[in-house]
Amino acid sequence: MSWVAGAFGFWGLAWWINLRIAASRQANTPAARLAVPVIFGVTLLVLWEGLVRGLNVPGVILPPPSAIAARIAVSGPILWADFMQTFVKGALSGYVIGCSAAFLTALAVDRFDFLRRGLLPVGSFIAALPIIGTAPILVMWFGFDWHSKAAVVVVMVFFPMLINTVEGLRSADSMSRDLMRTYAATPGQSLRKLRLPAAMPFVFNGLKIATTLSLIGAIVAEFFGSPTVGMGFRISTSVGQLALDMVWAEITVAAVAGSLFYGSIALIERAVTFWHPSQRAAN
Amino acid sequence: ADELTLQLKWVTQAQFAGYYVAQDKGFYEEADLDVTIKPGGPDIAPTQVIAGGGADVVVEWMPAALAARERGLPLVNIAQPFERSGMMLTCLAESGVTGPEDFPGRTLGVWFFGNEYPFLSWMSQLDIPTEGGDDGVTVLKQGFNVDPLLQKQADCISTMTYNEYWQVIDAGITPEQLVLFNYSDLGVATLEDGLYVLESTLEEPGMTDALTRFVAASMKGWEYAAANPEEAAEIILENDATGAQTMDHQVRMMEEVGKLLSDSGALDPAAYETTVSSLLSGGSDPVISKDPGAGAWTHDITDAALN
Amino acid sequence: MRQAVGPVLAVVAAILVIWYFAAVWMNAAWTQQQAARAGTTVTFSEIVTDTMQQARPRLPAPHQVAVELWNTVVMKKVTSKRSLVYHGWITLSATLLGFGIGTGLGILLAVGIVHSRAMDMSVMPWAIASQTIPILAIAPMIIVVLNSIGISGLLPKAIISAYLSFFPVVVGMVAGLRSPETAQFDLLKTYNASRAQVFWRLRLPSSLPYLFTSLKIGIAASLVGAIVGELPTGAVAGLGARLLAGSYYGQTVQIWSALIGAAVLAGLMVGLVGVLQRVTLKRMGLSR
Amino acid sequence: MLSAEEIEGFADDGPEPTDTAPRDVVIDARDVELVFETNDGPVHALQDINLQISKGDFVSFIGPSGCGKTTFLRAIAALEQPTGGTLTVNGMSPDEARRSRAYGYVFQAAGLYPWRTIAANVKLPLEIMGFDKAEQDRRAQDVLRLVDLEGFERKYPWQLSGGMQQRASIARALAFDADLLLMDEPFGALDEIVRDHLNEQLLSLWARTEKTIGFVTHSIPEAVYLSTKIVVMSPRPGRITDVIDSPLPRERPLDIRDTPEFLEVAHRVREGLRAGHAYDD
Amino acid sequence: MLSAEEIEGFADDGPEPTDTAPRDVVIDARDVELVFETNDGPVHALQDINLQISKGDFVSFIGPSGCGKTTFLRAIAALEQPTGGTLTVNGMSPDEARRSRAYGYVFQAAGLYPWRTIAANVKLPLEIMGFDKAEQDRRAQDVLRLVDLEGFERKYPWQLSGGMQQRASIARALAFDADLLLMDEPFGALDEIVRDHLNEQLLSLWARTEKTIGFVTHSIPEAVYLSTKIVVMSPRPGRITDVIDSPLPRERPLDIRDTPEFLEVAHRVREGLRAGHAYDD
Ligand SMILES: Nc1ncnc2c1ncn2[C@@H]1O[C@H](COP(=O)(O)OP(=O)(O)OP(=O)(O)O)[C@@H](O)[C@H]1O
Ligand SMILES: Nc1ncnc2c1ncn2[C@@H]1O[C@H](COP(=O)(O)OP(=O)(O)OP(=O)(O)O)[C@@H](O)[C@H]1O
Ligand SMILES: Cc1ncc(C[n+]2csc(CCO)c2C)c(N)n1
Ligand SMILES: [Mg+2]
Ligand SMILES: [Mg+2]
Repeated sequence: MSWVAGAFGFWGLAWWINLRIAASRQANTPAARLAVPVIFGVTLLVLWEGLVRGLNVPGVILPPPSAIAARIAVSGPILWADFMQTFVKGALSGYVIGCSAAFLTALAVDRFDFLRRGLLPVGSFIAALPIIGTAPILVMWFGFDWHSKAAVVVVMVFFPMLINTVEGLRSADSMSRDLMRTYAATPGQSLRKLRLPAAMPFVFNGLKIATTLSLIGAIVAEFFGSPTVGMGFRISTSVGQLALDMVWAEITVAAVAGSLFYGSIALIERAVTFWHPSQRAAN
Repeated sequence: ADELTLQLKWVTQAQFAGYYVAQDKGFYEEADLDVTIKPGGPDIAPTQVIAGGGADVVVEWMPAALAARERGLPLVNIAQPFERSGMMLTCLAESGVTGPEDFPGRTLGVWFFGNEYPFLSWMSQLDIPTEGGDDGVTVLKQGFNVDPLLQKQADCISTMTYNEYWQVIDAGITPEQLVLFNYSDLGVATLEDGLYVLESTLEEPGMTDALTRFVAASMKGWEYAAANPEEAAEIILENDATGAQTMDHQVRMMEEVGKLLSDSGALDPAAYETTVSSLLSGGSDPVISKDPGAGAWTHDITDAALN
Repeated sequence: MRQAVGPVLAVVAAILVIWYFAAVWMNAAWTQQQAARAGTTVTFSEIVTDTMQQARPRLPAPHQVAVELWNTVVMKKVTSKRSLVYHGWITLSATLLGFGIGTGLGILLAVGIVHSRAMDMSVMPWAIASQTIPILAIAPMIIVVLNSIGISGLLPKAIISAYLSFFPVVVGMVAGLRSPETAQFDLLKTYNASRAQVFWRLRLPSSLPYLFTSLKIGIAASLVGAIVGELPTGAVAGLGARLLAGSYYGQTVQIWSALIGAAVLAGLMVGLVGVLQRVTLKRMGLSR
Repeated sequence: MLSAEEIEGFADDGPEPTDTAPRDVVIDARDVELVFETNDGPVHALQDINLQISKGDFVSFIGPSGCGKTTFLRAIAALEQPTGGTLTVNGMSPDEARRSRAYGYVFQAAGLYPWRTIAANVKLPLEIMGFDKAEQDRRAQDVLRLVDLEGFERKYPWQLSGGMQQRASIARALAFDADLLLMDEPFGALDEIVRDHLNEQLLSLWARTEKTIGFVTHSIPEAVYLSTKIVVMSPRPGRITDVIDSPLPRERPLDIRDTPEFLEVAHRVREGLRAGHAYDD
Repeated sequence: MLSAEEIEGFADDGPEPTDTAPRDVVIDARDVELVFETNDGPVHALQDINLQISKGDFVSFIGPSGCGKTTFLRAIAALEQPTGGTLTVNGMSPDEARRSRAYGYVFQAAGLYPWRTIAANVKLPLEIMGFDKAEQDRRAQDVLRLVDLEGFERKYPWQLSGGMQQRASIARALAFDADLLLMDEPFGALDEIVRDHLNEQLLSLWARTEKTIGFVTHSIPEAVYLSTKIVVMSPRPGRITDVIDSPLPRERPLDIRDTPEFLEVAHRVREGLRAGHAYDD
């Protein structure tokens, strides 16, 4: 029980510290921006460790963070190979292809009203193609290696990106559009100079959501057939062996990679949409 | 009545007919049992379910069960209705594979999720590396179906005698066009579809008695199912909530499963030893590192059930 | 609505044409292999005919899927296990519950993040991390844990569905709730409006365009989540179970009809959100 | 009151305008009507608008708020579609004229793009019309100097005061040499001195380039000082109540505002304006 | 030129203001300084601002565009934080004053919420301050009548002309009875007649209620007509160059604008303004 009590005590303390940091003058410094989530995360880990130990949860249900850390420490090469296979080859290429395809489709949809009315409803169909249905088919079509994983990712990220871009391209206010009309700007010009910049906050919403989707997609697709390397392969195989520490080691890698991926997109967003009220004031 | 929950290893199909028949025919009820049967699936590890308290008894393959045991989940085999393994490696003859000597350089489909050990120990016996290359084999983690063979993505794939093999046949490939490697014949087979419980369950008062009645009723179900494949298949169809199974396929599966069944349901210690030694030698990354010990199985239940 | 019919039909028609060509192209290999195994040769027209009617095609022809859909949607009683409507309904109920929980949670989190710096700085990174956890990997654990505390049935599926749908809502709503201009905040500041008042009177109305976009993505994600959630619950019923059974037995046509079923379901729900969006924005005078 | 022949194009619901348009008519409005449909019933923003504007005219529109000045300017620029009557610009439909890039427009609100710096905002039309880089820089610098915004090139719109934003938007419209300038209260947020300064600049630009200018203002002196023609409007429905041709010479020093002619015109405009208003207290 | 004792709180870089503040000081600025940090270096929006405003004063701020009028008003309203000096409102910090709902603010841009009808926009502060429904309706109706927007209650902001939007935003600020009214060019987009009308209304409101009013305008006559105190500012950095206490009586008919006192004050303001400008042409 002392483990549990200790964990909750730590939680309270950490929360208090975070509140103090967030309210302090240094809240906007890089150090604080890093410290707060780290403290929060450490809290979660301590809580996890405490509960698992305190409540005697069997390691085959949920291993404690310490066991996971130990596993990560000894499995570097395996984790790295899996990461390269799944994230770099599968998720990243699928992300790039899927987001660009959706973006280009959105441009076409935005340009031709006919497509907007015809393609958009059909596009929302693609949104719901569940990975469980698409993955076996795409593995059959594109083989067991990362190509089929990239294809799954393409299908998964397409819709969020499409709908956000389409919505964004329509978000410019009417006066800004009128201005373009008075210049008799061509559709291409008004796209480049007005609608694209105005769409950026939405586009980045899509890009951010797609980061995590791409990772989930690439991993889960490996459940449906893969070479003997990859994060999804390792996870499903390890579950079969009840090697839950390995499962969570892979999940940890996925979480770290996903957060960094998301973070880098968010950084680009800050640079590109610096003018948007949501970025201008840290409100 | 005593309540028991049984977690299957896979979806509702004739592979588990004995339990469904015992349920449907009232054998459990007669034994004063109230049994809940939970279908499994590709994403369900019965060992995990039993660890989480979601089931009292699980149908599991021995490699997975022993691996779990070594990781601290004390599973005990209380009965082994399947005395033979049904797993095979199935190759297209046109690929040119005629025997193990042709494997180097080939692509082979293997089931993982705890089912890869027979294959791995066979390969280590043959001294063929599984990391690809010219003198090794390229291993694919095979999905649920036989498409890799039909689409020629693999030269050989894993099949069960009672299921996937027939899917290949149904797809239009004739038996002559196939080359089969049956793990049982190769002597590397591991035991499949045994009944496992936690040690703590055996220690609960009255539980041994309930499990005894359960095993006895289940074996009665198996006997009935093997004798009446048509009726067993019908019962399976009734219990299949997906509505995807077909009568023909299930009747045939029942017939094939019948060939694998043991009469008593008692674990054959010799087969157990074969399995354990095969697992201990399993290539570079053995499934289990030490003998699981005597506690890994018991004849108490089956002995009692036979009386 | 009405003027959308023509374009949609045109797009669908185009897709069908491409689909037919693709079916011939992708299935021809099997036809030829079978002919080779039988030691015969096939003419082009024989290939075309055969590719239209294979039992396990790489890509089923549209009419094969249509027939399967007709058989499983129209010809079966909706209470039958073989009816796609029955399975669709099972999935839909988990989807709706999951969507409710997911959007509710997503909006709450977004509200928290926008209002509390501590939450913004600490929760957001972990919400992101949570989404990088492959759902299919932890779904069984969720189910097992919930099971051990006596929760089973609809709720576990709905929870997995919610897990997938809350994130797009959080991301969209955080951006939306922060989208008002500084000047619009300043106005309320001069009234010394409380945070609640700022929320109801400014942040929420301004976030609506973002909200609806998020909802569209969220409801599609919920559906995917509900289907994913069907696997570790034993995949006994629902579109996910159909998909799985189809893929397990290599019944491509059944997979495709379940896929189309899911897609139509999603299309309808996204369309519904779209209607809701138009009605709301119109009532708020925001649609011009 | 001025004599009758000085009233051109004036229309109440009285006589039709002459069918033979005078020399070089740039804008020709005949019975133009514009009704907005709203949730709350139709709004008659313009009714029976008859007006001819010739090349080189400087026309001011003045009238109570809500009388349709902006709407009329927008209709000329093809940003609104009249619901009745005919409106031509350079003999073409407004939309054709728009597509031939016939005008520069200064909106009532500045409407700068927040993701562009001030200089980039001013260069926007130049980029669109395909001016080369060096020319863009030169012109942007020129017009920014004209509106006294040197040194603010690299600021973003939200870093500027209201009046500075308005000046930036004027600079943007002046940057390319449109023959027809439509300006909707361009100097509303400026102080008297800057305003006088910009008035002079605008007049000299106009005199130099023979542009046609449509100009909405609320300042009677400004209207009289700048215009060759003053159109007085009244609201509900928006219509023209008076068209005054200025007797002032084209050459106008600032102190022309103290001459009797000036004051007389101003007086007439004020009377017209007052007539359009509800309260006489 | 007015005599020296009429100049109160005037500060260039000369004498310090008297430390003993006069009766009932509402706003007390001492050495206020405000610097914006931008991508392009710091902008000195306000420097050495010393000013006392007493209860019941009507203070106009006038100065070239970009001289910091808006910034100063925003600082008083606690919308900007001075980077130097002290600023108190009713003896409190601006933020405390804001929290006690001490002011009504009319922004330079109308800033109506597009999803609310005009009436709902006007009721916004009333809702927030918890007035009951009937009272909200009554007040909204009153102030909308005051700014001549009856009949537009159910329209949306974008269905209104620029001037109408501005009047709606004035109505919104008047709807609740703040003791301190801060108005940033409220009448910029209005024609002379409406403007005169609203000037009168504002004066009578002020006289009736003893409000303290801070008022930014670009119109010299307007500033002189309305104010008890005129603050002239000049830019780069923004500072006060002159503070003029009006010799005009509190009771002011419109034709006071033709009196010599009026013209003299106007002249002094104009001189002050001109001095702050770069060009003398
Ligand atoms: N988009 C619209 N929808 C409905 N009504 C509109 C719309 N735009 C303008 N109106 C109405 O048309 C009338 C004329 O508006 P307009 O903007 O032309 O006035 P204005 O003369 O420019 O006034 P101001 O001097 O205040 O800018 C007003 O009554 C206004 O309410
Ligand atoms: N958010 C900001 N960031 C950077 N600089 C700013 C910001 N707001 C205002 N400024 C600068 O501060 C100075 C004063 O601006 P302010 O808006 O107070 O002027 P103003 O007197 O109200 O002018 P106007 O009459 O044109 O409205 C200007 O030079 C402006 O560029
Ligand atoms: C993901 C996954 N892949 C393969 C199997 C192997 N397996 C065990 S029982 C069974 C049924 C045979 O018809 C099969 C295929 C599994 N359990 N899980
Ligand atoms: Mg206007
Ligand atoms: Mg200002």
